[in-house]
Amino acid sequence: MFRLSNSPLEINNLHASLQSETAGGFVCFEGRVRTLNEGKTVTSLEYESYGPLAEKEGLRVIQEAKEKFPIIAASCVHRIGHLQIGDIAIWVGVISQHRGPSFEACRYIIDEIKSRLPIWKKEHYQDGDSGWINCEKPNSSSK
Amino acid sequence: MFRLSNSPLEINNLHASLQSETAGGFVCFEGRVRTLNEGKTVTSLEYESYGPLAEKEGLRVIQEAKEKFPIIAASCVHRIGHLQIGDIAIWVGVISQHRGPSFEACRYIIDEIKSRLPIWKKEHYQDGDSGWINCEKPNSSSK
Amino acid sequence: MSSCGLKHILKTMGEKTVHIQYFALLREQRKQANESLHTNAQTPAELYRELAQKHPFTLAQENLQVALNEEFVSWETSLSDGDHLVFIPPVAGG
Amino acid sequence: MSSCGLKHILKTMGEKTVHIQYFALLREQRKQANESLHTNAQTPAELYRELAQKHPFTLAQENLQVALNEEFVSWETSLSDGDHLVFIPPVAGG
Repeated sequence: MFRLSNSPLEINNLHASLQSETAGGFVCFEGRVRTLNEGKTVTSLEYESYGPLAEKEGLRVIQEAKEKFPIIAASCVHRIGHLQIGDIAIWVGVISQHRGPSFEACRYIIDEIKSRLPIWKKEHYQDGDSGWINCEKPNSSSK
Repeated sequence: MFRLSNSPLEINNLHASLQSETAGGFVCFEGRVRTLNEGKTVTSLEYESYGPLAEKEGLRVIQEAKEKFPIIAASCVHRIGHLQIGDIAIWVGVISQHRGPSFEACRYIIDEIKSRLPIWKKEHYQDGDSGWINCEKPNSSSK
Repeated sequence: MSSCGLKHILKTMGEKTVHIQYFALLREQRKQANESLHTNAQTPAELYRELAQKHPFTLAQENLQVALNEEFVSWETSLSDGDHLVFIPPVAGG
Repeated sequence: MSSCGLKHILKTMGEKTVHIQYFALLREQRKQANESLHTNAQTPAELYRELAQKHPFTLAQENLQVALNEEFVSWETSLSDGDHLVFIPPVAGG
């Protein structure tokens, strides 16, 4: 399961959805908004996405994880909208019979989702500045 | 933080205890009691521990993880006593600035705890049999 | 000549209508989230060059990806009338 | 001779009192969780050999670890009067 969410992630429901009598291991990853990024103090941030393609690509990543690793199930929800420090931006959970595949699949999913899904992050800084991550550094002409 | 617990693990409290404004990643592992182990149907199990040494060694593992990986904090609680299918036997949680060290430290902690702490597991099977894991297979004279 | 007839002739000449959606930095630089336009561009690469001449886009094509009708495609894919395009700035999910 | 005097002589001869705690399979095979006993064993290795002759232990020493006064130690550590020992069967936490 993969989806985008405009409201705070309901971690307890996500956790409860990954149950199986044959699961001996559960691994989850939470990406949280942190106050410091590359030396600047972040006050809040916005995630924007191209929804239809992000959801297709997210499902493809989950499907790939199931093919690559012997896992029972995997879920991921990515938050969209305006987030504050400490808010959960992404949640990935995996269950498997043994623990190794859950760790490997969880890491695979977060790595692929970060690099492949059409989702963008704008950070707002304490000094009043703001910027789209990865978009403004490569050619700094825009700032 | 490391401790042993005779009562069901309070996952929400454990999760809430790992908060930091500088944490961008949280990884947790849950070991759960599964119904099948090496082809036998498990109905329940018991964990027994040599408490004082298990707690010292558990704390050492957490400390090692903090020295080996750039993490902010790590916690682990191991359940002791009689557990049913689906119950959580162990919970490990780690927070760090970036996600890599949380994954690596979480995996390190669970691997070391499983192999080093004086904790023993007795499985009860559907066929009425039972056995101490790792104790009766090496020299099968006992069964 | 009816407008239908004109549309037919324009299409024969290679002109088509495409729908573009803008996100993140491109949306801010274009100052709008979407537009439909007539173009003679044969490929997304040609279309982006055309747009970059009219708008203050700072991202070079090699820093972008392109999606056509909700799927990632190559920059040299042929455009058709009615296509839906998204130029995808460097992503930063998670 | 008072019992204190006897204890002194026995200690001089190498005898000591040690406290042993049993867990898991060893506890079941010993049919008790702990005991205190007098022994001339100089090391945990000697003590385990002594015990294995009296009780139906199925685990060989090489499958065990030993803890002395709440710390893992080598099998050749010297035992002292009053030591607390635990023979640690193969572990299976997590």
